[in-house]
Order: sequence, then C-alpha cells, then structure tokens
Amino acid sequence: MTHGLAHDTELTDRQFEVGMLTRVEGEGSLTLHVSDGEVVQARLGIFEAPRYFERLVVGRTPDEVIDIVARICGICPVAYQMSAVHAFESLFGVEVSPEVRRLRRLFYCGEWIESHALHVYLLHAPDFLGYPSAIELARDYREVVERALALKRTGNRLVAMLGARPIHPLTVRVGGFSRVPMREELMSLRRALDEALEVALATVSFVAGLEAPRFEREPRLVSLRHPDEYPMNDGRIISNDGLDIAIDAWRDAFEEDQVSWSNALQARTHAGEVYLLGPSSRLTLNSDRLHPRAAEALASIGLADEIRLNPFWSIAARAIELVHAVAESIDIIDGYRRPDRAFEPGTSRPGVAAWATEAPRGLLFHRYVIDDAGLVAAAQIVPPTSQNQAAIEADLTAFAPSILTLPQAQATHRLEQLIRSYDPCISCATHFLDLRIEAPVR
Amino acid sequence: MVNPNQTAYFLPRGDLDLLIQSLRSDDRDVVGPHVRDGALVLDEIESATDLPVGVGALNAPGRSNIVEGDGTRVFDQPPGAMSWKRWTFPPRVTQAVWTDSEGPIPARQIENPPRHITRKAFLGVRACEIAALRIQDKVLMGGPVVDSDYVARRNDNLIVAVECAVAGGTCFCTSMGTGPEVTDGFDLALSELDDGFVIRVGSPAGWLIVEELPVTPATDGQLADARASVSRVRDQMPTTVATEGLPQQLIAAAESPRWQQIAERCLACTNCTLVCPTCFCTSVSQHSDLDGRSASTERSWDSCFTLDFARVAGGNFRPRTADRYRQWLTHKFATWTEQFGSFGCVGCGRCITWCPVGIDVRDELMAIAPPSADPVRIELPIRTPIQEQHRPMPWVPATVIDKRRETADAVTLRFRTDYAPLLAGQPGQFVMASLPAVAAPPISVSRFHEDGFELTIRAAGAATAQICALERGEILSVRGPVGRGWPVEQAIGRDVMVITGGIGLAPLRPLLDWLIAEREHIARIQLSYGARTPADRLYTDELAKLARGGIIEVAETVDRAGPEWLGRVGVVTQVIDRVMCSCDRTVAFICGPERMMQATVDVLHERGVPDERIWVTLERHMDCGVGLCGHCQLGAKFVCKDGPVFSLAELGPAFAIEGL
Amino acid sequence: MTATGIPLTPRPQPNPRWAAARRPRVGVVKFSSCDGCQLTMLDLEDELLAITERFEIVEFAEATSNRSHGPFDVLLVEGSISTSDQAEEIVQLRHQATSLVAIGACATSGGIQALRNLGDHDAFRKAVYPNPQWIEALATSKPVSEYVAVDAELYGCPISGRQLLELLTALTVGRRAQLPDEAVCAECKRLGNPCILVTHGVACLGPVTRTGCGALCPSFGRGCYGCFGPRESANTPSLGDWLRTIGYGDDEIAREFAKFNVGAPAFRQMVEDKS
Amino acid sequence: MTTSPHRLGTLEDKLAAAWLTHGVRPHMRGVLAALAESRPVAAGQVLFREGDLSDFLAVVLAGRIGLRLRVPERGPVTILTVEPGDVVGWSAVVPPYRATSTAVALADSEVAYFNGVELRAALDEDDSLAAEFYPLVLRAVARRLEGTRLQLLDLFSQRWVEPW
Repeated sequence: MTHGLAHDTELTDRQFEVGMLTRVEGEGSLTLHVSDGEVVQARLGIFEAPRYFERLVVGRTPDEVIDIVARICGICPVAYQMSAVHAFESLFGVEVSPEVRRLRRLFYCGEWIESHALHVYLLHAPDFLGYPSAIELARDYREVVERALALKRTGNRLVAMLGARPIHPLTVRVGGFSRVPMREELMSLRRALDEALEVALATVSFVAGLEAPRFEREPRLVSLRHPDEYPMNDGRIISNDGLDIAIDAWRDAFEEDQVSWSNALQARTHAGEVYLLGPSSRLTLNSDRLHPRAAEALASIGLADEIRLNPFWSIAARAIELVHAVAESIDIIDGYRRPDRAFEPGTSRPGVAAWATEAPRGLLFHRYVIDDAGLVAAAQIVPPTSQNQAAIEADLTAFAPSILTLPQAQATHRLEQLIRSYDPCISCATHFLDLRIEAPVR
Repeated sequence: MVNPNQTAYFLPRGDLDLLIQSLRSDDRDVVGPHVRDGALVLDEIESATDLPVGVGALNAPGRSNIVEGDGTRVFDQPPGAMSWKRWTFPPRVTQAVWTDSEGPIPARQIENPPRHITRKAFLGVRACEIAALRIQDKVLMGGPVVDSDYVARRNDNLIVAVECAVAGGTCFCTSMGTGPEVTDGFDLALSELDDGFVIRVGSPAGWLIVEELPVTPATDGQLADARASVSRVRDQMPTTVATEGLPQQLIAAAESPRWQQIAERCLACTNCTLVCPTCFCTSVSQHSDLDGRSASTERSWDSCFTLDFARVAGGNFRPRTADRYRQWLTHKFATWTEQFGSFGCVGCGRCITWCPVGIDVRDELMAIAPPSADPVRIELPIRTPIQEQHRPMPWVPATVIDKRRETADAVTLRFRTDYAPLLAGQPGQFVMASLPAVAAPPISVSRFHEDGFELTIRAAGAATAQICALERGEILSVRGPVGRGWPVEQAIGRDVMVITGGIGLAPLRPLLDWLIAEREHIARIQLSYGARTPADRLYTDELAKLARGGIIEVAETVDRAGPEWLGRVGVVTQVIDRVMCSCDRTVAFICGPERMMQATVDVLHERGVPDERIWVTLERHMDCGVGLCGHCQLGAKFVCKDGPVFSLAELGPAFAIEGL
Repeated sequence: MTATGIPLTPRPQPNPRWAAARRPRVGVVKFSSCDGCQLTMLDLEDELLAITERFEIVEFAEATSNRSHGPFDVLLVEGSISTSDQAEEIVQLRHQATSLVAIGACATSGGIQALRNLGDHDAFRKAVYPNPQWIEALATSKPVSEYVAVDAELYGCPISGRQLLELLTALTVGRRAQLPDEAVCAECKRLGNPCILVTHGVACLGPVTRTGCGALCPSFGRGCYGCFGPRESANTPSLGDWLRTIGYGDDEIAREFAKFNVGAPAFRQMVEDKS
Repeated sequence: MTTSPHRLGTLEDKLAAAWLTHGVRPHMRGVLAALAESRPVAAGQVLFREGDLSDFLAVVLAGRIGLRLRVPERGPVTILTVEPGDVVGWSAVVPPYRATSTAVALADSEVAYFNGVELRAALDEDDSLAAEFYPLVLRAVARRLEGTRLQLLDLFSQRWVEPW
C-alpha cells in the first residue's frame, strides 16, 4: 500500500514515506522524519511535473484564457473558469443578467456535487471502512457505491447540461455562456435531482456513522462570505481571526513562496502564518448561509465542532455541502426562465483583473494583467491546494506523535489518510508565479 | 368550395395556418422551414408562426446569412441548410439488434427494431428538392434490392411544394433542368402572392386537404401573377453549368491537373456530401455492451471524402483528397447518369453555400469540363414506383460442418445451408458474413456444394480472424450469394488461362470446378498461381492431383524460397509470358492484388488477348453488398452488384486510372 | 441496406492475445496532465462497475491504493512526457504492457504545455518559478509515441467517454475499435447543425479536426477549438486562408491553432507560419 | 508447358521452340545452333557461382535452373528460377563478365551451351548476328528486371490490415 522505502527503525527515530500518494488528484509524496519523538521534518512533496500555466495564458484573449485554465485540473475545471471569467467581467464592467448569474451558481453546484461525491465515496470513504478502493468497497457495499455513482452522475449531468461536457466544459465566456439551456432541458434533470437529494441526505447519515481518528487543533480558517448566499463565486474574503477583505484583494493578505521539495508554491499570510481552505472552513464560516435542508442535516448530526477541529471530519463538511448544492440546484431550476441573451456583450479594457471563487477544495484566486491589445500580459493563479500545503504539513507535524506507537505500515496509512482528508488537488497546485522569495527549508 | 375540374385555388395569406392545421389534423407531423440559431433549417412546424415570416436569406459560396425580408411573405428564401433526406433517409438508423440470454456474446436476434415512423407532410418543398427526392427514390427503391427503411419512411409523405419567388446566390436549378417551376411530383403546390397563395392540386391526397380549406378558385390574374413570379426567378438565375456533354467531358478529364488544384483548397470535410439532397452513401457501425450480451448495427451517413470510405485489406483506393473530390464530382455529374439515368445533382447549391471554404462546384465544372460540341441531353427519372417484388436480401444461417487449415493464417470452412439461392450460386459470387459486435465483411465463395458452400478466409483482421476461429457446429449468418460471377460460358471451346496469386485462388476455385466438370468442351486449361512463399499456397493437394491427372496444366510459382524448394521462383507474369498459347482462342480469368492483375494484363495484351476475353475480379470496400451503401463504386460500376467480375472491355480506362 | 432476421450467430473469440480464462489486467498511469482523461473512466458512472468486473484494474493511483508495476494487458497512459524521469519511466512501462494506449491530447500530441516546444523553456521556467534551478523538466513536452511504440491512441482534451468505452468493449469482443478519423463536420451535419462558420463567420476548426467529441462546440454555439487534434489530411493552410478572407488576422489564426494540440504537426505548422 | 528433359529434334529445332530464340530469323538460328552444343545438367549441379568469371551463356531447353543469392544470416535464397526457353549466364556477354548469382540445376535439365569466349568473338565479327542476338539478351534481362520490381512490391505480404 505504501511505496518508496518504509523501514522500521527504533521508535524514537523514524522515517515515514509515501512515494506516491494514492486516491488524490495528481502526483505527490509524503516525507515525515521523527527524531526523539520530535517531528523534525514534515514535507508534502509535489513532483507533478510543472506545466507553466501562468506563462501559457500570456498573449491570450480572456475567452481563450477561460478555455486554457480549465486544463489546470480535470476535477474542478468549472472553478478555474469561474474565477477567470469573474475576474475579467469585473475589470470590463460587464454585468451579467440575473438568470445567467443563477446559471453560473447551478454550474458550480454541479461541480461541487460531482467533486464531493467522488471524494466522499471513491477516495475518502475507503479509508474509514478499511478498503484499498471503491472497487473493493463495491464488492461488500455495492449499493453504497452505486448510490455514490448516481449522485456523481447527476452532478456531471448538470455541468454537461450547461457546459456541454463534465470535464473541460466549453460554453463559459465573458458576459455569460455561448448557449443557455431551454427550460425543458433543465427540467429533464429535475427527477434525478430529487433522487440526488435523498442520496445526499443519506450520505450525511452515512458519514456521521463513520469513525474518524482522534485529532484536534485550532486552524486559521479562510473562505469567501456573501451577505445572503452560501459562498461560491461572490462575496468577501474572511477568516475566523478577523480578516475581511475584498474578493479581489487576496494579495493584500497573502503571499506565495517556493520550497525546494515541491513543484508547487506555498502560500502563507504576510506574517508567515499558515491557513486552511476548503469545505470545513467554508462550512464553519458560513453555516448560517446554508440551504435550510443542509442546515437541518448539519443540526441532525451535530458535528460542527468536529468539522472545525478535526481535519478527518472534512468528509462530513462535504456531505453537508452535497445537500446544499443539490437543494440549491433544485431551487434554481424550478425558478428558471431562459434569458433572451446567452451573454452580455462586453468590451475589453486594459488593467488588472482579479477574482476569487470557492472551488470544491477552497478559495481559488486568479489575477491577470490585461494589456492595451486586450491580451494577458501577466497572470497569477493560486489554487486551494497550494494554499493548504503549509497547513497540511503543520497538521502532519501535530498529528505525527499520536501514531508513533503504531506499526510502520499502519502509521503511514494514517498519515496518508490525513493528507487525503484535505482532498489535495495536486496537478492544480503545480505552477505559480511568485512575489517574494524565501530561502527554502533545509 | 372545391370543384373537381378546377385544379388551382387561392388561399388568403391569413388562412395559411389553416393549411398547417388541416395537415396536422390529417394525423401528420408537418415539417417545414424555420429559423434556428440564425440559420434557415427544416423543423417540426406547429403553426404558421413557426415559419420564417418576413425572413430572407443571402447565400454565397461559403456564406449564408439570414436577412430582413418582405414583412409578410413566408417563403422568400432559397433552400436552407438541411435537405428533406433528414426525414426520408435519417443520419442514423439502427438496423439489427441482438440479445443473448447467457452471454458473453450476443447470439439471439430480436427482429429489426420496431420503427415508429409517423406520417409526415413536407411543407415548402422546392422544385429542385422534388427532383432530389425522385433521385433518391431511384437509388434506394429502384431495385434490385431496396432499402426497406427508406421505403417505410418515403411511404405516405405528403408533399406540399412551394414555387420559388427568389433565386439564391448559389442556385443553379435552371442549369440542371429541375426548376424553378414546380411541374409535378407534388400533392399540393403553393405559389406565394403578396395577398395569399395559389394552390395547385397534384393528387387525391391533396384534394382531401384542399377540401377543408376556405379556398376560392384561382383567378386568371392570380395564375398569371404566379407564373410571372416564377419566371422572374428563372431570369434571375442565368444558366451557369452547361450540362450538355458534361458526363463525357468529365470522364475524359480524369487526369486533369485541376483535381490537384482543387485539393489544395478542399478540406475533405464532408459538408458538401452531407448537405446534398441526393448523396446516399452510408456506413454500418457495430455496437455492443461491455459484457457482450447485446449488440446492434447502425447505419449512418458517410461520405466519399473520408479516408475510411475506400479502405480495403491492404490499402486504400482513394488516399488523396484529389481522388476523393474527383470521385464525388464525377459521380454527381457523370457516372450517376449511367447508373441511374439522371445527374446526381439538382442544382440546389447547398454544396456551394455550405462549403466552409466556398468552393463553387459551378466554376470547377466549367474549368474541368468546358462545354462541348456534341451535346447529350440527360432526362430526370420519372417517379420511381416502390418495387413490390424487390425485397431486402435476407441474412441466413449456415452451419460449419468441416474445417481445413490451408496455410498458417488461412482456413477453408465448409458450411451447410438449405437456402436455395446460396446452393445455386455462380462461380465468382461472394457472401456478406455477419459477426455481431464485430463486422460484416464480404467473402468470396470458394466452392459450391449441393448442401452448402465453402469459404476460404485469411485472418487479415479482427472479423476474418474470428471467422477463421469458427469450429464445426458453429453458425455464421450470411447474405448472398451476391455479385456477378465469372462468365463461364466464355470458356466453351477456348483455351482458358486462370491467373491468380495468394488468397486470390479462392474465388477462382468454383470456376475451376466448373471448367473441370465441362472439361471435354474446353480446349485447354492453364492455371498460373503465384504465392509469396511455398507455405502460402492454397489447395496444394487438390492442385497436385489435378495436374497429375493432366486435367489442367498447373504452373505454381513463389516470390521467394529456400534451397529446399525445387519449384518455380518468380512472379506469375514471368510464368505466363513464357506460355506458348494460341492466344486468338484464349480467355483469361484473373484474381489478385490490382497491381499484379495490371502486370498480368500487360503481358496478355502483348500476347494479343483482347479486352473482351480478359476477366478480372475487383476488391473494394463494401458495407452492404447490394448496391446501396455506395462504398464500392468504381466509375459508374458498383463492384458489389455489377461485379466483382468485370471484363477489361467493361471497365475501360477505369482499370488503369489511379485513385478512382 | 437492411439487415433482417439473423437467427443465430457465432461467438466472437476473446482477443487472441489474452488467455481467455483470466480478466485482462488494466493499468492507468499519468505523466504531465490534468487527470481529466483518467477521470473520464470514473465518469462512466453507468459502466464503471461493469468495467471493474470485466477488467482487473491493477494500477490506477487516482482511484485505488492497490499498486502494480505490471505486467499489464492494457495500459492506459495519460499525460505528456516532459521530464527525464518520465522519459525513463515510460520505457519501463512499455516493457510491462501488452497493449499501450495513449489517452488524451497530452499523451498524443504533448498537450497545451507543448506550447513551450515553440518557445524558450528557460523563459517559461523563470516566468513561473523564482528559483528555476529547483525545477527539473525537459525543454519539450512530447507525446508518448515520441518515446515508445503505442498500440492505440484516444484523442481529445479530454478524451470522450464513449470512445474509451468503445475501446474497452472492442478489446473484450475482439473487434477493431471504431474510432473514425473523419472531420468534426460529419458528426455536426448528422446532428443537423447549420455550419457556424458559414452562417456566423465564427472561426471553427471542425473541418480539420478529428471527430469524436460529438461536435460539442458548434452544438453549443461556438466554433470548434480542435481539442481532438488534426484529422488525417487536415488541410489547415486552406482553412487558414479562408479565415483570413473573412477577416481574421494572422495572429488570431495562429492562436486558434495554438491550443491543446499545438504539438500536432498540422496545427503547429499553422502557428509557426502565422506568428 | 511440359518440361520433359528428353525432347526430340535438333538443337536448332529446340532453339526455335524456345521463348528466347523462337523469334530469331531461321538462318541466324542456324548460326547460333552452330555455336551451341546441347548439354545435360544433372539436378543439383552448380553451373556457376556468384562472382565467378562468366565463361558461358546457356539457353535452358528443359528442366529448371535456380538462381540463388547468399544471405549469410539466412542461408541461400532462390530469387528466380530459369525455365525452359530462357537464358542463364547472360553476364557472359555483358562486361565485366561476372556472374551476378549462383546457378544450380533444380531438376535434371538440358541447356544449349555457348562458350563465352567463342560467342563474344562471333558477336564481334558478325554485326548482323550481334544485331539479332543482343536484343534477345536485353529482352530477357528487362523481363527479369520487371519481375524483380513486382517481387519488391511484396504484393502478397501478410500485413495485419483491418478494413472493417
């Protein structure tokens, strides 16, 4: 189950390595070195090969950028397209129609459903139930896996309905969509969504019944917050320790630096503090904005504190967000009126286009410099995983002592499970333009 | 108030919707022009408001734009993006469906999937499109084998024609003699006037509709206006393609450098063929589910512009875009006339409008085949009656009763069947062999028996490999015998040269059987057989026995051999050019790779054997075997039904020209 | 043609290159890519369980913690080769695989990251990383076929789930996978879309792009951007000339082709000619 | 085409019946017959080896002569058989007069044997003989070239091609 060398030495001085993290998206590794019960080094290595996306979008038009950044990640392409399109629209002063704004949320709901269903059931649940994968899980709990696939299918159908296909959708453009669906088309998903809501609720009770490893810490949580919506593609950037900045002002509070063991940059606050993004942060900071159905579900399992304090419980946060995304999708479809125009015309203007949206894995920040020709001159893309990377390493350091008594393989698996609980999206994480260089940890 | 002696009526503009409603109340789906996504398409019409009222369209090579038209007029557009074949000959049709109780591979067939074909009324059919429907009728139900799906869909279409009031920038129906006047082939024909429509009745079905409408007899003035309107269109459309002598001109220009020049612009994207209202080529694809418990075949529109279209084992007959464009253009404007008695083009201009790079077929034709001196007029076919006696050729089961290995990768399978036509097959005919979920390749019959037939197959691909793997007792579905075989009677009283190579001996074996049975009527039988190596020869024992008995002269040769081989080495042409034949009495039957046959023919010509007595069997890609899928065309010939056996005299230059 | 009344049929043999008894061993590995193509298999929700029953998934890091270094009956390879480690690993994997199938634009043409093949790699590295010396990568991003022989290729960014299923099904029944090499236009016309290039003058690469996606872009109101790569005899110069005649600038035309299959010769040539 | 090695008739008759020489005008055929002598060749007998100086030319009258090339890794390969009526050893009249392959009798055969030196001398002296004779050799060699080209195309190769 673990790769690379995993050798037992005396308990006081141990090395844990996972050469290739599995059931995560992209290629990463874990190195944890413990000496005299002290963690001297915890590294989440990212050896996913660099693809230089910030450079690839230079000299491109905004609409081309929207197509290109989707390719950063096959699991959350919608998120990349949303952060980019909102950034451009904010610079160009394009006001999308209310219908299109709702369709964008519906689009995002589809991706949350697909991504969370994938992670909860196919990637994360096997850890709790002691299976190497959902394939083996299906042998004993076929109906559970079929349920998961049905839920995931509905999410994918939503994305495909608006974006033509679930992976790398192709209809997003500045001002709206290249095509918006007929009402009948959306209604054709209505029944699937009703079933999906049942499944999502069942998922909540399913995860509530799981047993998570004991581990508590008080992380700094960051997410978007909107006056009256559960945050997706609008609002302000806030934290549980008082941060409250505009959605395009990420750089006022955070910065990235490069470390030698990773092809991803790590983000910290200007003060050098680590922080955590993702479902647990979103939920903790916005539980009062949940759809009533999701709020009920959360109340019924009452795991709010666990979700905040124990990273393993992020699976519950995802389950709650599944309920929210499905319930909101139903509301949007029921109220849908096809807009006369699929997109508002917009005219490019030079300047800085910046925006952040809530990818399934957390805050995704894009910043583009547009030149006089209307082409991108420079770009910065800060995905959630690179921002979480430092927090994950901090948590590994904090968690390690509790597993030192376990046999090597079991301990290593625990560490891998901890990493998986952040749903790291590693190919996303690989590529970023940096601002300030810090000497790498040696 | 309808008077049976009266055939022309007037319907006020405001009552057009009544026409649509009466068509619908006649239990028909009405299909007509409609504007969608900024383009003129054909779609289901529920009321007059769905029609393109006050809309015009400007067509030019590679361009089509919807424009503001006359506020109230409905039909002031040239033909739109789609043709009616979408409804009479849909892009995709599921054919056979198989299911199986225990798997893993489908074994039981559900009869053809039930078709729910609703009665349709086509509203707004232009003169050129009526001509196009007739042409497809001729192709798909003119026999000998009909496309039963097409017949079912064509049955009971109600045609509400509309006479054009404007000419599009790419229209050339006047050149092709198909319009703009609507003369016949309709149930109702509308001519749009400013205040309404002159309706002509063309059939009893049309009567029933008109009787329900608040029409008045058309006045002479209204009739005159209608005539004036359409004649204006004729004047707007100068004759741009001189069709007289065009077929001969095109055939003569087969080697014109212009083909390569067009190929530099042509994208081979298939748009022209798929928007064309007469193009009928299709391919059959195989579908099956993952555990192989069910399978189906699907017929879908294909085009002579795709690479796979002319693909065969060993290569491709039209690898270059120039070959494909020439095939398309010469088929439309030359060989079609020989096949079906009319041009394959009706001058609707779609191939010009919808060419993404604006290639104008009118200009290309005039550049390649400028008007000629000796005109030949070609008439449209009269409306083709559905041929009741013609039936789709059935698939029948044949049981493997014997299996013999011939070479490392070839076997001979003996099948039993009680299907009489198969038992009465002629030497040189072939069968289509169906492997659900895999393919349905054509395979020559290598011997006929009273109770069945033999196939000799080389495992050259997935399908042939699986046929080779059949064992005694297993069953293969076949359709046939198809094709025209060897003209055996030609052998009577003559010296017969049978010249072949490799697996090519298989289709000649039934011929040898016949010759041997008729031995006393035949002066001399010489078999020249080339193979790659000694191990690649077929039927070695049989041939040895025949040779020993002096029944036939057998000269075998191989391309290469080790020292253990004491027989001939060299290509088959080196055998026959040493043969001292009295060639004035010789008839030659040849089968092998086309290049080998060409070399052989050269030698035979040298020896003075006339084209009439040189017979070859050709290989082409085939998806149906009955002349409907269009893949196997060689010039004006369908290799599957006109061949595969041809005399050189029949083929003419077609045999020698690359890429036809 | 019509196929009527086929009463009985033979059982096609399993792929002769496999022992009939055991389930074929399938591996899924990735190099430089976004994971979208392997995710396509997980997105076959209706067939996924059937696939795992018909095949033994022995390596698929994104989906299972069970690992294998081979041997594989079928190895699906996602991603382009863009580091020297990858160049070595793909050779090792080739030795372990009976059939090696490259899946997706990255594996078949180098992907969007192949844009660096046209430029100066160091410039790319410096543009993104403050300490480029820590970044180990080749100057080029190349398709798998540049390093080892591939038995089949699935095109697309991402690949089509239908084509992936066709490939797997074809392997099980032993037929030639039906992956047509015709233009996107053919499917677009079967769907009944009026040509978007002809009606709206929108740049559409459909005529030179391989089919397989289902003509999604034109069906959703935009021009094809060539994510399945060039088809056989793709006449890109002619399309380029036409785009210029309807008002596109050379730089715009170059950018149309400089996307997810920029590594494919027919597209790359246009980028180099026009920029 | 019967290939019995025991045909009757004079050498001149046999040359008249041979594919190579049947077109030759009768009196020239006489001249040729005078230059030639009929020789039996036993199966297995090597007439000459690749690279040898070619000291004779022969028209095969009966039997079969195999022309072989040595391919060290694959052993000898028969690339062509010379059948009755055809010529073997044409290199005897074409500089540099060296055999281009090894000739072995694959069956008991009979040939019309022309001594190379004498033949060349006769051709040098008698222009009309040369004018009659060289085209025959050219025709035979040209035919072999054609055949070799077709062999190169390997038309019956067993490639795994899948049209369906």
